[in-house]
Amino acid sequence: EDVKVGALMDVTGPLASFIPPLMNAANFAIKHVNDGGGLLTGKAVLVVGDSQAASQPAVDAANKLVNVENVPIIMGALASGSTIAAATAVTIPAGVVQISPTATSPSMTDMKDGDHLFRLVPSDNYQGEVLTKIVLAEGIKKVAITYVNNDYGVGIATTFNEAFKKAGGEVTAFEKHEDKKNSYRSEIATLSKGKPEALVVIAYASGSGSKIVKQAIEGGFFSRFIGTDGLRDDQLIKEVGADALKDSFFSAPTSPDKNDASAKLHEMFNAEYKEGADKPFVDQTYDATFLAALAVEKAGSTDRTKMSQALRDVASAPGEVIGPGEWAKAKELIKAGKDINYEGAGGSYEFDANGDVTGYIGKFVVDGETYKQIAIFQ
Amino acid sequence: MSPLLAIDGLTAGYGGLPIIDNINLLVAQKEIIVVIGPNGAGKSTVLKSVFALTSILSGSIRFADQEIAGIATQKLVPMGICAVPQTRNIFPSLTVRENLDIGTYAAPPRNRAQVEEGVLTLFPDLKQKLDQPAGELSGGQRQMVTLGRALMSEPKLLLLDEPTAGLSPAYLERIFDLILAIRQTGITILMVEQNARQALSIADRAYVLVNGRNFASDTGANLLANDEIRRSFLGGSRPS
Amino acid sequence: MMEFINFYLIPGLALGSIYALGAIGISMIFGILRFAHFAHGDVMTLGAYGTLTAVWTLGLHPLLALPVGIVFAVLSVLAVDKVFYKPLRELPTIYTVIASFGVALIFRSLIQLVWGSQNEVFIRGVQKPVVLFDLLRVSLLHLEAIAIIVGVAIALHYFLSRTQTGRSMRAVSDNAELARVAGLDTEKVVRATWIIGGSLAAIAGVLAGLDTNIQPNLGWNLILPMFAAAILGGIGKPMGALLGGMVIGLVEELSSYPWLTDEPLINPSYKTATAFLMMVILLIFRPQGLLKGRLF
Amino acid sequence: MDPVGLLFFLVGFLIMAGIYAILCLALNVQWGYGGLFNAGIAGFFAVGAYTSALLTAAPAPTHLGGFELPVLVGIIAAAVTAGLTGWAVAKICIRLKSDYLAMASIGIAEILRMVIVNEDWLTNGSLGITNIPRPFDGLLQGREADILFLAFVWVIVAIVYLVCNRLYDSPWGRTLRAVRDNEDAARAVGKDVDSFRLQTFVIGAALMGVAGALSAHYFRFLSPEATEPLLITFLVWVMLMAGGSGNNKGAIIGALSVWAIWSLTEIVTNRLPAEFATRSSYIRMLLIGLLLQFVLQKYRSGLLPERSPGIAFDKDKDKTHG
Amino acid sequence: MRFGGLAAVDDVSFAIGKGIITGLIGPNGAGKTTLFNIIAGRLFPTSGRVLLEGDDITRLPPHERSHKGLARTFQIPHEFGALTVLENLMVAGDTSRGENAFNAVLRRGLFLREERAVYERARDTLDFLELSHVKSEKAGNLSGGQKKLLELGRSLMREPRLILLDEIGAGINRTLLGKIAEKIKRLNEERGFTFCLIEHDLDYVSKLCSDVIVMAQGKVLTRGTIDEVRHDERVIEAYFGGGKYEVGT
Ligand SMILES: Nc1ncnc2c1ncn2[C@@H]1O[C@H](COP(=O)(O)OP(=O)(O)OP(=O)(O)O)[C@@H](O)[C@H]1O
Ligand SMILES: Nc1ncnc2c1ncn2[C@@H]1O[C@H](COP(=O)(O)OP(=O)(O)OP(=O)(O)O)[C@@H](O)[C@H]1O
Ligand SMILES: [Mg+2]
Ligand SMILES: [Mg+2]
Repeated sequence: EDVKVGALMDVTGPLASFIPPLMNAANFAIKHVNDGGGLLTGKAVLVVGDSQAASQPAVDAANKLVNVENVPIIMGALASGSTIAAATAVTIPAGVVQISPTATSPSMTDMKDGDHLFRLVPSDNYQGEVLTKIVLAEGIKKVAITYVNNDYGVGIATTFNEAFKKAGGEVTAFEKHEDKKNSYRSEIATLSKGKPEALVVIAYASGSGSKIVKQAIEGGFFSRFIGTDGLRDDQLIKEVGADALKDSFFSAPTSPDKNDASAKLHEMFNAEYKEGADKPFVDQTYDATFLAALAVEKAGSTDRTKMSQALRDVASAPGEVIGPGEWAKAKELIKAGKDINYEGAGGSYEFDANGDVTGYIGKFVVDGETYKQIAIFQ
Repeated sequence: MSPLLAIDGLTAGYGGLPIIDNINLLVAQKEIIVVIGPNGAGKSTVLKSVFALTSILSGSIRFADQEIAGIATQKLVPMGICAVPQTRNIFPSLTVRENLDIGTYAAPPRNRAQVEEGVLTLFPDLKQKLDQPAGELSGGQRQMVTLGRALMSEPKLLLLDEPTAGLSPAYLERIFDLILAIRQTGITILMVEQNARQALSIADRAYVLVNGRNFASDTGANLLANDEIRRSFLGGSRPS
Repeated sequence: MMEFINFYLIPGLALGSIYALGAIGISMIFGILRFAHFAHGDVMTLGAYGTLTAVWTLGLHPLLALPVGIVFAVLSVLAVDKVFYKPLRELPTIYTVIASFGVALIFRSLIQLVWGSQNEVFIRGVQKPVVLFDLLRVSLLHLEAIAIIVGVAIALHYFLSRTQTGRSMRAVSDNAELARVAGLDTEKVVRATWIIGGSLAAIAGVLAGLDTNIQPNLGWNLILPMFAAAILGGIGKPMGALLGGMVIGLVEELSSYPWLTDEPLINPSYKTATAFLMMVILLIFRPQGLLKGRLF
Repeated sequence: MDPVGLLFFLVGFLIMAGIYAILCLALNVQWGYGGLFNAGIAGFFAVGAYTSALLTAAPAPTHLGGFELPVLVGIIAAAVTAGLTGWAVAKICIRLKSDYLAMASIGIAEILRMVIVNEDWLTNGSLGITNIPRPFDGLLQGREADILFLAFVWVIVAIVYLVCNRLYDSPWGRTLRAVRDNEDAARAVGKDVDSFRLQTFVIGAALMGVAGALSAHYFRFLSPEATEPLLITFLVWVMLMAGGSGNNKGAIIGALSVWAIWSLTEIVTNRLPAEFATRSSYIRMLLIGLLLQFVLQKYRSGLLPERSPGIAFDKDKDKTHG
Repeated sequence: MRFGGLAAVDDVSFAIGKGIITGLIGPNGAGKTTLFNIIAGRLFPTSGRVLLEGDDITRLPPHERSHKGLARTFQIPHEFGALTVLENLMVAGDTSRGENAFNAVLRRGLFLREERAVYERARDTLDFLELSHVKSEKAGNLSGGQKKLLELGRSLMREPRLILLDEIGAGINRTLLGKIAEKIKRLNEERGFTFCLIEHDLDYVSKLCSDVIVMAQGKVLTRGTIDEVRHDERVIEAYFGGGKYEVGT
C-alpha cells in the first residue's frame, strides 16, 4: 500500500520563484525512497498542498492534507508565517508532525506544540551571530545593513545587527526595505552615506536581493556584499555576474565538515535535474522530506501518534549515520531494529526539546558560476 | 413606388418580453410620417427596433427592399438610416464640433464643409459653443447637437424620437420647418412626437399607437380633425 | 546635487515611465470599456516573456525582439477580450472587473506553466552605466525608457485628438450605445484600445524586465501603482495617466531623498505608501485628477 | 477516504467559508445596497484582526497589548475599531465617485498594510502575533475544538445575516438603494446622501472587522500577509458578484460556492498523474481562473439576483408588466 | 452663477408669490435650469442670496431645503433606476423613523404606521399619474414620458410648499398633460402649494400661470401675465424668434 507524505509548499504567491528547485528537492527525496525499496510496504507518494506563503491558504492546504489526504506527517511549510498558522490551526490539534525545512521565526521555539513542530534551520538568532564572526574574521569593521521586511529578513538582520555591534563592529545604517520594488537606488544611496566597507544584504536573491546588489554596483556605491543563505543563490550570479562578486561572501546552514553529504547530494541532484542544487533551501527541503519518510518507516505504520518519537529517533545520535540518498541502507537498518542517525546535506539535525536544531553555518564565496564553501562555523 | 421602410407584423421588446405587438407601418420615399400615442405606448420601441436596439420576436423590417431586422446597429448608418434617440443622445465629453464630426465617420458626406455650414446656419446657437464639451449644454442645446449630428451624414431616412422635446417655441417652429425643408432634399422622415398638433400638421400620414398596438392611422389632417383622437391624444379640443 | 539627479531623479523618471506606459492602457480601457483592468499587469508580464522567448530563440537584443512581445501581448488580450470580456459587456462593468481579476490569475498560472516560475534575465551581469563628465552616471536603459515615454506621449496625443479612431474612442467612452446609433463600430474601437493598451503594456513589461528581472509576478506587483497613476491623471484620460505615472515614479523615489535633514524624508520602507498617500490626498482635493478639463 | 477526516475537513472548510460569508455580507451592505465600491476590504479586515489579536493574546514583549481579554470583547472591539477606521476613511473620501472611491480605499488599505508591516512596536511587524486564543478554549481538545469554533462562527454569520436582512428590508435600505441609483435625486427628495453613505460604509467596515477578528482567532496566529488583497479583497468581490449583489442569501451562497471552487480544486489537481505533480498548483490556479469566468458568464446577475424586498402591505404586487 | 467665463444666471432678482403658480420661460440656454439648480441647492451661486419664506437658504444643502418644503423635478429624468416605480415614490415620502439604521434592525414596529401612510399616498399618486400598471416595474425601464411622470410624482410625495417643475411637459402626452395641469391647479387652490414651472408649451403656461417670468441670456427680461409677456416686443424677439430664425445670437 502506498504511503502519502504531505508537503506544504508556498508554490504560488510571493515565494513562487523559489519553489521549482525545492519541489524538485522534495520529489528527489521521495524518488530516493522509492528507488531504495519504498516506504513501509508500498511506495511513498508526495502530496503537495499550496500554502501560498500566507496563513489562510496554509491552513486550508494543511486541512486538506491532514483530513482529506490523511497524511501521517507533513514536510513544510517554508515561510514561518504559513508554517505557524498551519501548525496552530491544523496540524497540532490534529496531532500531525510538521517539519519545516526553512522557518526561522524565534516564536516557534516556545510554542506549545506537544512535540509536533520541528524545523531544520536554527532560529534566526543563530545565523546572525555566526555571520558576525565571519565578517569580523574578514577584517571588516564597518558595514551597512539592509534587509527585506519579512520574517526571514527581520529575524536575521536584527540578531546580526546586535551581535555585530556588541562585538565592536560599526553599523552605519540599518534599514529595512520593501520586497517587490523595482528600484532600490534611493535606498542604496542612503545606505552608502557613512562610507561602510561592505553592504550586508539580508534578502532573497530572487526577490529584492539581486536587484539591490546589481543597482548598488551600477551606481558605484558598493563593490563588496555580505549575504546569507537567501542571497547565496545562482540567481544572484545570473543577474549580477560572477566578476562583480569577487570580494563578496555568504553564510548558509551546512553540514558538519567531516560529512560530505552536501556535495554528494548536489552532485546527484544536478545529475537528475541539470541545475538548481545550489539554490537556497534545497538541502533542507530534501532533508526534511527524507526525514519525514524515515520517521514513517521507523514508526512502522502511518499511526500519527508515533511520528514525533520516531522522528527524534532517526534524526539524532546515537545510531549509524545515514546520509542523503541512503534509503536502502536505512530501511535495512530499521528493519534490523538498529538505531540510525540521519546527517543531512544541510546539517546533522539534533533536535532539542523544542524541536529546534543548532546547526553549522558555512562560509561561501563565488567560484566560477557557482558557490564554494570555504569554512565552517558552529 | 415601393415604400422606403416597411414594418410588417413587428413584435419586439426588451429581454424577451414583448412591448409592441404586431405593428405595421409604412414609410414611402420623401414622406413625413409621425407616430403619436400615450406615454409608454411603445413609440420609442418601434424606432429602437428599426435600429436593432430591442430584441425582435417576430415580424419584418424592410428598408429599401432589404430586410434589416437583425442587422447590427452600426451598419445601418452607412446604409442611409440615421437616428436621434429620445434620451442620452449626445457625447458629453466631446466638444460640440466633435459631436457633429462623429456624424460623418460612418457615412462621410459628399461635401463636409458645406454640410457643417448648413447645420450651423440651422442652429446658430451652437456656433459659439463649438469648442465646449456638449455635456455643458442646456437641454435644448443638446437637442440641437444631436439633430445636427444626424444631419451631418446626409441620411436617406431620418428617425427622430421627440426632436422638439424641450425646445423653445422658436426652435419648435424651426425644427418643423427644417423637417419640411429636409424632406425637400429627398430625405424621408419618421418621427415620434408629443407636440402632436404641430407634428400632425406637417405630417403626410400618422400612426397612433396605444398599448403597443396600432390604434389608428390616417393622414395628418384627418387625424387632427378627428374628435376622439383630439380628446384622447392631443389634449382636448382646444383649437391649435 | 549630482547624487540627486543620478540616484533619485533619473531612476524616478525611468520608473515613472514604466508606470506611465502601463497606466495609459489602464486609463484607456477604463475610458472605453468602463472597467478597471486588473489583468493589465499580467499583460506586461506576457509581453516580457514573449520578448524573452524571442531573445532566446532568435538571439536578438531585447529591444529588437520587443515587437514579438508586443504582438504576443496584443494577441493575448484580444483573445481574452473576445472570450471573457465581450460576453459581459452588457452587464454592469463590475462583472468585467471581476472577470479581469480571474484573467489575471489565468495569465499568471499559464506563464508559470509555460515558462516556470524562476526569475529570468534578458542580459546577464551588471550593465555599465553611462558616465558623463565623471558626474552624470545613469543607466542607458533609463535614458531609453525616458525617450520612449516622450515618443509615446507625442504619438498618443496626436492619435487621440487628430485621428478618427482617436475621436471615435472618446465617443464610445462617453456613450457606447449612442456611438453605435451614430454608426461607429464599437468593436473596432474596442480592438484599437486593446491594441494600444496591450502594446504599451508589453513595452513597459520589457523595460521593467530589463531594469530588474523577469518573473511571473512582474506585472502583478506593479498594478497598484499603475492604477494610482491612472487615477492621479483622472481616469479615462490617457495623457493624464502618463503624467500620473511619472508623478508616482518620482514621488516614490524622491520621497526618500534627504530633503530636510541627513535622513531620508520618509523611511524607504514606506515608499509605496507615499505613492498611495499622494493619490488619496489628490483624490480629496482634486477628484477630477491632476489635469483639469479634457485631456483625453 | 476516512470519514472522520472528511468531517473535520468540512469543519475547517466551513469555518473559512463562514468568515468569507461575513465579509461578503458586509460588502453587500456597502456595494449591494449602497453602491460604494470598497476595494480596501483587506484593510478593515486587518484592523479588526489586529485589534482582537492584540487585546486577547498573551502578553509579549515584541508587540503592544497582550491583554488576555475575553474573545468576545476582542471581537466587539474589532468591530468598533474597524468601524472607526471606516468612519475616518469615509469622512475623507465618501464623496468620491465609485471608481475613485475604489482606488482611494485600495490606497488606504495598502497604507494600513505598510503600517502593520513596519510598525514593529505595535504589531511585531512581519514576525506576527502568536498565541491568539479561541473562544471556549480548553473546553474541547485537539481538532474537536474546531467544531465549537465552527458553531461560534456560524452563529455570528446568522446574526450578521439577520441584521443585514433587516437593514435591507426597511426604509433605511430603500433609501440607501435610492442613494446608490441617483444621488442628486435622493438629495432632492430630502435625503442626506453623505450621511447615508457614511453609515453604510461604517456598518460594512465594522462587519469586515468582525470577520478579521474571527480569522485571527481561527489561525491563532496573525501576520501581515493576512491583509493580502488577492485573498481578502478580490476573492470577496468575486464571491459577492457570483452570489448576486444586493441579495444577502446570494452573498452567503456566493461565499460558499466560490470558496469551494478555491479550496476543492486542490483536491482535484492533487490527483493529477505524477508528471504534473510539480505543476499542479499552477494548473489549480488556472482552473480557478477558468471556473470564475464560467460562473460569471453562466450566472450573469449572480446565483441569486437582487430582488426588491417588496412592500409588506402591497397585496397585488404580482400584477406587474401592465 | 458662472461656468468658466459664462454667466449662465446673471444678477437675477425676483420673488415667487406664495400660493401662486409662476411660469418661467425663455429661450434654450437662457439659464432657467441653472436657476432652478441654484434655488434647489444643487449649485451654489457665485454671488447673491436665495430666500425661502424669509429664511436665507443660500448655503443650505439640497436635502435640507427639501425638508424646508422645497421640491423639484429634473429636466432630464433622475429616476432611481433599480427601484420599482412604487419604491421610487415611497422613498420620497417622509419615512424618517424607518430611515434610522438602529430602528431598522431592532425596533421595527416603530415605523410600520409611517410606512403604511406613505404607501397609501404613493398608491394614490400612481393612480393619478396613470402609472399604477407599472408600479412593480424597475423605474429604469420606463419610457421617457413615464419617467417624467415619475419625477412629478416624486416631488408631489414630498407634500412641499414650493415645487419647481422643470419642463415636466416635454415628452408628455398632451391629454395626460392636461390632466396634470388640472391637478396642479387643484393642489394650488385646495392645498395652497406654490409652483414655479419651466415650460416651453405656452398654451399650457397660459392655462396655469397667472404670473410669468421671462429669462434670456441669464437675465430676467420681463415679467407679467401671460398675455402681457406674449406681446412684449423683446420677448417676441428673444423667444418666439420675431423675424424667423433670428434667435439666440
Ligand atoms: N455645467 C455647465 N458648465 C458650463 N456651462 C453650463 C453648464 N450648465 C449649463 N451651462 C450653460 O449655461 C447656460 C444655461 O443653461 P440652462 O441649462 O440653465 O438653460 P435652460 O434655460 O434651462 O435651457 P433649456 O430650455 O434648453 O433647458 C447654457 O448656455 C449652458 O450651455
Ligand atoms: N429597456 C427597457 N426594458 C424593459 N422595458 C422597457 C425598456 N424600455 C421601455 N420599456 C417599457 O416599454 C414600454 C414602452 O416604452 P417606450 O419607450 O417605447 O414608450 P414611448 O411610447 O416611447 O413613451 P414616451 O412617449 O413616454 O416616450 C414602457 O412601458 C416601458 O416601461
Ligand atoms: Mg419614447
Ligand atoms: Mg433647462
